[in-house]
Amino acid sequence: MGRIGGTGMTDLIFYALSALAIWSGWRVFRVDSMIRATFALMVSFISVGGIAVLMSADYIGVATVFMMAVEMMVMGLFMVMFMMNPAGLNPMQMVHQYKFSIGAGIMGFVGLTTAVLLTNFPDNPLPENRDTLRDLGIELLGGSMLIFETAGVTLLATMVGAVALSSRRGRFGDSDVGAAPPGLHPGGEPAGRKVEKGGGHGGHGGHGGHQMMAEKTKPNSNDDPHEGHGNMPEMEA
Amino acid sequence: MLTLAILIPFIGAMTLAFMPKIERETARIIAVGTSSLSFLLLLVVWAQFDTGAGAPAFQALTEIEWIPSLGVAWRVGVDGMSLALSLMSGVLFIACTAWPMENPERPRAYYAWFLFLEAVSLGLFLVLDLLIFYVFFDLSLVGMFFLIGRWGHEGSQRAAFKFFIYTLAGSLAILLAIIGLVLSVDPITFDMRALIEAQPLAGMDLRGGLILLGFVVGFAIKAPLFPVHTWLPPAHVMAPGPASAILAGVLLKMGTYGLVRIPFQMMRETFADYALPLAIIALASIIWGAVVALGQTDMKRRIAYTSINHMGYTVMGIAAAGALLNGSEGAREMALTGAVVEMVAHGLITGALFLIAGGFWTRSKTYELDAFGGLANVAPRMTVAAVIAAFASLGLPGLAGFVAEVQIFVGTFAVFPWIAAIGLLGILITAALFLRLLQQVFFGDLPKAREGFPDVGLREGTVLAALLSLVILIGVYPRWLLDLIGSASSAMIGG
Amino acid sequence: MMLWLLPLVPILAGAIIATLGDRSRLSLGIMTVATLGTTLLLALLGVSQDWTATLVWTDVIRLSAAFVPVSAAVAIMVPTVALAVVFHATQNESKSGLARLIGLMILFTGGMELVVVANDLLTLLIGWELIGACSWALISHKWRKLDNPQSGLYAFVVTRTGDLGLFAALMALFTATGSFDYAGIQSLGGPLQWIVGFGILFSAASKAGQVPFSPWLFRAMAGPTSVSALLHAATLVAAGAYLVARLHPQLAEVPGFEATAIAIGLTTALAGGITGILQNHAKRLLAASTSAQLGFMFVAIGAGYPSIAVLHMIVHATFKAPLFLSAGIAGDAAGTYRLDRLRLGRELPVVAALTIIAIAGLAGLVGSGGGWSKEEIIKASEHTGFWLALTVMAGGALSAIYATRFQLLAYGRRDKDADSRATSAPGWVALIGIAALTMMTLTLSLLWFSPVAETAAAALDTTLPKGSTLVFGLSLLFVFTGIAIGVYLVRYHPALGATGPAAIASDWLGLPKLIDIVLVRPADAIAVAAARMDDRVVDRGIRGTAACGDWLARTAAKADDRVVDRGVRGTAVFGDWLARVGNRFGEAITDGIPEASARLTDMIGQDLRRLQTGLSHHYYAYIIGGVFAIFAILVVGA
Amino acid sequence: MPIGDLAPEIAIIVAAVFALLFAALAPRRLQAGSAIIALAGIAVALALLLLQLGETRFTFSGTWALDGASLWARVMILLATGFCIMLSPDWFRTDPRHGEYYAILMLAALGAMTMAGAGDLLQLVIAVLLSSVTGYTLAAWHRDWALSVEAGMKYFLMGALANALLITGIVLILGLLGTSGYQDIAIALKLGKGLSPLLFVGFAMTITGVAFKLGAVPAHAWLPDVAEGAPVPSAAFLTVVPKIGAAIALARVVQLVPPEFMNLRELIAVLAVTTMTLGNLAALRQDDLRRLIGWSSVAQAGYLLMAITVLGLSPNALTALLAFVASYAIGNLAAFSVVAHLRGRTALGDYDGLAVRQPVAAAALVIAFLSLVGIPPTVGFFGKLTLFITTIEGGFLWLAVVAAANTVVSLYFYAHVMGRVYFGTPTGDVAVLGRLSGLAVWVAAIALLLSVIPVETALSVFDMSRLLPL
Amino acid sequence: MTLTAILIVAAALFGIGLFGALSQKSFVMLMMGLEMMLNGTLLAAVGFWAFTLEGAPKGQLLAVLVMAVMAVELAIGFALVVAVYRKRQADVIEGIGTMKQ
Repeated sequence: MGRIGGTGMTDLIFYALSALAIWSGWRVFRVDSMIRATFALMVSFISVGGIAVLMSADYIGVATVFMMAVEMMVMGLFMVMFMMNPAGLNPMQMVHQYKFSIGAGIMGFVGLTTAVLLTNFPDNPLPENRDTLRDLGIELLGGSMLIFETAGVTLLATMVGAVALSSRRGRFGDSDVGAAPPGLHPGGEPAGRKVEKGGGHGGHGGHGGHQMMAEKTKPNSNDDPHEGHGNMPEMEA
Repeated sequence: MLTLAILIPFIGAMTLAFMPKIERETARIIAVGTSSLSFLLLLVVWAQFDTGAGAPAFQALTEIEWIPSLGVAWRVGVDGMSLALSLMSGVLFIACTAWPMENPERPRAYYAWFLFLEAVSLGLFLVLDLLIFYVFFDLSLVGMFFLIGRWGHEGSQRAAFKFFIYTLAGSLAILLAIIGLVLSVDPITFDMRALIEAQPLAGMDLRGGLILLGFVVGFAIKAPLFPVHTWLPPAHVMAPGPASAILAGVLLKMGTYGLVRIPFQMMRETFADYALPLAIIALASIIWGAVVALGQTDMKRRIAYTSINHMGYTVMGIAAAGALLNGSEGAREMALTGAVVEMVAHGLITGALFLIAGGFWTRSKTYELDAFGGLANVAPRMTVAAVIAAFASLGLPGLAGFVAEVQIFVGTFAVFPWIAAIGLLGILITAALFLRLLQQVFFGDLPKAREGFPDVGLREGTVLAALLSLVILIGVYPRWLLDLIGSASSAMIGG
Repeated sequence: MMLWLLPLVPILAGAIIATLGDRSRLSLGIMTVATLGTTLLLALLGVSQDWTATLVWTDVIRLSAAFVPVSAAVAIMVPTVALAVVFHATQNESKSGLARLIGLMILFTGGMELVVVANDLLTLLIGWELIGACSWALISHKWRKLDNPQSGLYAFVVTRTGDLGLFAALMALFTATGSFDYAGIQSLGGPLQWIVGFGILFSAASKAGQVPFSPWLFRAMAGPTSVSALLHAATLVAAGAYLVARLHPQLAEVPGFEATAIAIGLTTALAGGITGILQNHAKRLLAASTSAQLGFMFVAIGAGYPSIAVLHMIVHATFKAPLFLSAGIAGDAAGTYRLDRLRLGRELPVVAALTIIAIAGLAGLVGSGGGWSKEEIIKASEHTGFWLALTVMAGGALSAIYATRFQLLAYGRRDKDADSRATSAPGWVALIGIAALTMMTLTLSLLWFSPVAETAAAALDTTLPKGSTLVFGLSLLFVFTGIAIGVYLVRYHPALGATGPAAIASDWLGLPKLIDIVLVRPADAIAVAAARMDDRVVDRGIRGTAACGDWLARTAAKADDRVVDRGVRGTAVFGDWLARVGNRFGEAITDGIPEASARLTDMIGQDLRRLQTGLSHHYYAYIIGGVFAIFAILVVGA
Repeated sequence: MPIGDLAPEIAIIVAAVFALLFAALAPRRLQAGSAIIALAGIAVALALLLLQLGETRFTFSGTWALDGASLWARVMILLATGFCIMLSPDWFRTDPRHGEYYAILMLAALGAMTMAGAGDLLQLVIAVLLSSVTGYTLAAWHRDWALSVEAGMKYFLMGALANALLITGIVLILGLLGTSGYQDIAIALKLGKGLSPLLFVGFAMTITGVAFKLGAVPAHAWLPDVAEGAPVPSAAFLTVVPKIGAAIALARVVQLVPPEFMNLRELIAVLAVTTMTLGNLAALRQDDLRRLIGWSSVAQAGYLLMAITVLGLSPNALTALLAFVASYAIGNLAAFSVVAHLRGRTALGDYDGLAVRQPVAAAALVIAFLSLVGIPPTVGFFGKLTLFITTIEGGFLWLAVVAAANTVVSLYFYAHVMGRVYFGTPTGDVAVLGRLSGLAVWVAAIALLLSVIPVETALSVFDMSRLLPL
Repeated sequence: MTLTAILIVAAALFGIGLFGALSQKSFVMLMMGLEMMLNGTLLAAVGFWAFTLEGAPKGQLLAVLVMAVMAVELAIGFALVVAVYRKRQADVIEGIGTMKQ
């Protein structure tokens, strides 16, 4: 197994990184503060990046680390900008359908693990002296050029879209002005249901009761999830 | 020629729909005119129709390619059965458009829908392509849906919905069955003549049975037969009189016509296997329709239920004709002829009855039998018309219904004696219920509220007289009709 | 083809006259004479030329008409009698709707002619049902009173029930032979033959008012008197007997046919006779007598002498029609049909005289046409068995009783101290019809001359039965006994009939008490009788007979009224109930299935819609659940 | 690199970029000019597409499939997009920035086109991503309208999870089969390689991911929300165009799997039944027209899956798929065009007696609904007809029966709307949007009726189409 | 370090992410859950690349695509979060439950 295989050291690092990735991943949803959650996620990503490097996917590993670092920064920024309680000053209960989620998570894990264990994988390991980075370059501009190009277009679209959705001011003044459907009668209100303002702030008063009633049955069954939510935010308002 | 007969009312409908400036009278004149024109064309076809023994089954053929990859084409042509039915429809449409509107709103659209329905109905009887048959079958639902919903009485929407949804369920069953049928020929074709020729399902038990089931369910809903008839009474009660007349007179026939044309003709063996159950269903309809009709207190509902009874006779005749019993060709042919005559006769008779009932609504906004009495005092002409129509409906000799029923019963007896024998009860009950209806409405004391009840006017009178004289003509000297229909039924039984 | 004219002329003319609207009596009379006269001429012409006709409907369905001797005779009789009756109607019936009445009566005659000339079952059925429908219209003639249409309905439904037999016969005949011709009936065998035979008999019995269908005849009295006259004499009722007579050659082979015919006829003759005796309603008495007389005809047919039956029918027509007409005149004059209130001999002497001629026939007196044909029937039945002849004689005696009663009560003279009633005797025009009919009856008395009778028999292509003198003597004895009893009854028990089952009158109460005394407390009666032995013996004998008869009649009437009538009514009620239940529950169920499935769909739809909570995490749950489910399906399939 | 094979797509990109630039430079009142650019781009792309007629091959190293299916799907996508563009200028008249809308719309169309043409799982992922990202934007375009942002957000949330699942699934498939090109996968599966629980997981996730684009169960929940909340032109677009691409994409994936290999077809059949039933039942009592159309388009996705079910079992499955997709697209677009023309009127109560006030719009709506039910002679009938034929031919009679029963259910709510439109009593006037949207209504209604005439042509060209990999 | 081990770790990460995506109210936290799922996917992709694909470049491309998906979704997601927050002052799932049924 080339560079990866054989040595106990690699294994050790792998297990350590794996443990770190999983633990920090778990912490993401257990900490009180979003900032901490962000950092935990970052740690998890970096661990995965490390594992990738271990597997001689240097480029991918490094890219992961960098990209995720940047991403997490952005995310942290958002926390500060918008979110209530960014620093975790107040303990908060920000989960719903908790038991179902736990169940689904465990089921997902167990199921995937079982599937993995039951599967005979083809054994075509990475050749010893493969220039993986060069491979990638050739692939991107060769066989998979179209995919790469489409990805480029996608990024363009993402940028345009993100700007269109989030810019505060544009060339014609406040971007929000006029960004609404035509009124049902000229100059009137648009058709459609009306929204109660000020709905749904997660931080308010800790809606501890938001946990979904444990969904014992399959979620697609007829059992009515609605009832679990006797007090939806907009209903209060 | 036939294409034109279909097209003319359609063009009339479009004219009415898209010309905003047309007044009510003009609209009616256009409607009557186009229906008459189309009827004239059918008469010409009839004049040229050869009923001789060696004549081809389908005549006046036209075929225009449409979707060759599916084997679909605009194919029109007539045999005796379809010609008779389309002629009857033509007459009834002229009558119904000439009849005064019951709810005088939006006359342009009203007559446009009538002409549309006429085009569709004639088309259904005249086409020889299963797909286009289905197209017209569905369109008839649409047309009737709007007529009932828009010009019907208070609360008619619900009835219209029920009618639409119920019968669409039936038509989808037919669609599936049609697909099953055409898929069993190679290459796929919707040509009725080719399918009749091919008898594609001979010897296929389960598949044939399923396809037959689809057809029977679909046509039974449309006909309608017990126990899938419950859409009919509300639809009739809520519909304006002329629409009821069309519904009962023409649209119900689509069910029985389809039953003959498709399963009966195209899958003879399978049909024969299931002829007895079908006859039993028909018998149930006969008895049930009559018995329930007797229990009605609403005039239109009562007439509506007799339709179920009469369609029961028709289907009984068809079932008997379809049983491939050896040695009874004569009887089976007679049963089939009777069934088709019943379609024609019922169309004219029930058409007249519903028009009369519609007249009651126009005059007094109710159908409750108890609300009337002694009308013979003030409306003798209406009484006469109602009496003739009622007697025709209960199968009195000398009137059209008898010619049909006697043939059905005689023919059926040879095949299913017990069913025919029990079915006779229907005749008796119908007699009682119609006489009681007459008695309740026309005889006895005239209630105060009805003292100003106007008799039928000139226009109504002419329409009724025309319909009823046809009924009498068929009853007394039906040879011209029987020749026409017999040419078809002998071909169907013999070939 | 010409033969079609025979039914067609009156049918068309009748239809036209019916729609003409009000016309004067004179013009209606002229029209009637013209129309029915033409019909009669056509009938004569047709018979003499032996016309036939066919009308092709299809290759297999041909309507055909032809004469056989029996039908020829009836074909002539019908318009003749009808002419007189209808003419009478034009002059005597109330003005309102008279044209319609006359038209329908003429139409009715035409329908009857169709029945008569029919040469196949289908044609027959057409005429058969047509006269049924006409009878409905005629009985309902005075439709403003709801009773009348109800009676019409009753009559029509009962007779149509009978028609089902004809339908069945028709179906069976065609199934067996592939045609409707009468000729085919002979070739039948097995159950189909049975169906044809009994179907026809059933049908005929219902029209002829035989037990158990008799009650409709009473209800039919709701129509105007002329209608009753026509109905009973020449058309509807007679059609029943005619049919069996006409088809006797074909049906005689059917096992049990003749015996059944005799049984029906005999039962009806006796029950009808007794009912007639007990009736206090003039028209109903006559109606019951019609049943009884037709019963005789059935017996004759059953005995194998259809021609005799036809002869009796003709004779019966000629005397029954004037009787009804006369009853109508009397009823009009007295304002009631209660026999015990009539006694119009003084006021209506001419009518009384005419009636006496007719009544002689009903009573079966020697010398009257009715008497002759009744004797022939007795002779005919003697061939089957003496007991039968005896029973028929008894029936004859009953006829004599009620005939006497009718005559004496209706046209007897009242006590001088009774109030004189202001009745105007009808003018001579009004009596032409009845007089003509009476003349016919008189003419038919000629049948007692054997050459005439032989000629008639020859015309009917038959020979007269030979009877023993003993039987003839006995029969005479019976008749005279009957008359005597009748006279006695009238004299001593004028109100006897008032206890008839259908009548409701105050003096009813007397007779039940009497019966009570006679039947329940015989000891008392014997004790009283000790003083005046003679008188009492006779008295008691007669009373006893009367009581017996009364009891029998009551039983019969009860059977008729309660059992049969209730049976019919019960069936109707049951049908009604079934209809209502069917309407309410059956329809609820049949409709409930689609409706309920619609509602269920709707409910599921509502529930499913609530799955769309608007909350994305639920949607997430659906997706994840979906992945699990899809995986599961894939695994299961692998 | 055979750039020519991508000519239509490039034309679209160029048009999108030009539209974007124009929007950035043009003054406010000329913003609608972008629409003209976009339409021009579509016209050019259509012309270029027709040059590809008859091609059946992979290009770009197997990542791009040029075949009849993708060709006609792309034609439909472009026509539908063009139609949505017709609705837009009037709708966005108040929005100063709507020039950019057309750029996004073009890119979204491109996303759908690349879905239809994807010949490689990776290409499929990125195509779905492109389509999704632009879709979110289109749905949330009315930033100042609460429902629109809610719709966009929900769409995004669903999409993010679905895409995560999709790519995970693809990772698994790729990992187990060693290739992502369809040709190679087909060969590998034919040889029975990699058959393992993990592969099932991979397929399960992939199908869920595509089902999201299709609006099928289990990832259907966004559709009614988008139909209700998104700007009507976007709603029209999003309920139609991505589905066209996704249908072809899913068809390709299903085609990869030999019928005897796993019961993928039965699975699709189950999804079809669930989807159509759910959609129809949920629409039953809907009192908001846009939402009703949304649910109905969930149901239509179920019908669409019928054709995919019998792919490879019936020779006409692809024809039926294309025919049905086309008929559905026309019907749905027509319905939305009416809604747009009526200024987004959506409460069913507001449609009472529409026939009196706006006869043309009412007629168009009714025809559209009749077409969606499948009542002849609208084009929807032929869609359903071919669908039923092919389903029965493919041996899935029960599926056809269920679908027929579903059609009956669907008639209930469609007829309910028709009833209101024609039998109701009108209240107040009905304002309309503008001439262009009125024209769109006319176009749609006429298309619904007249497309009956070229049915034969359509069916025969669809018949000649092939779906790669063969 | 075997493929199985890697995949199990990936499964664990995926499971945790799934839990997060299902259970978190806040949009941002929910997105973190999604990221976590993709994190697992990324690991699996690299694992496959290294152990079963002979280091075929497609594997790396796949990993890149996973990252692209992450980045793109995140970017547009944040834009939407901003838009929603601005219009509706909502930052949790429960805040956008207007459209239902």
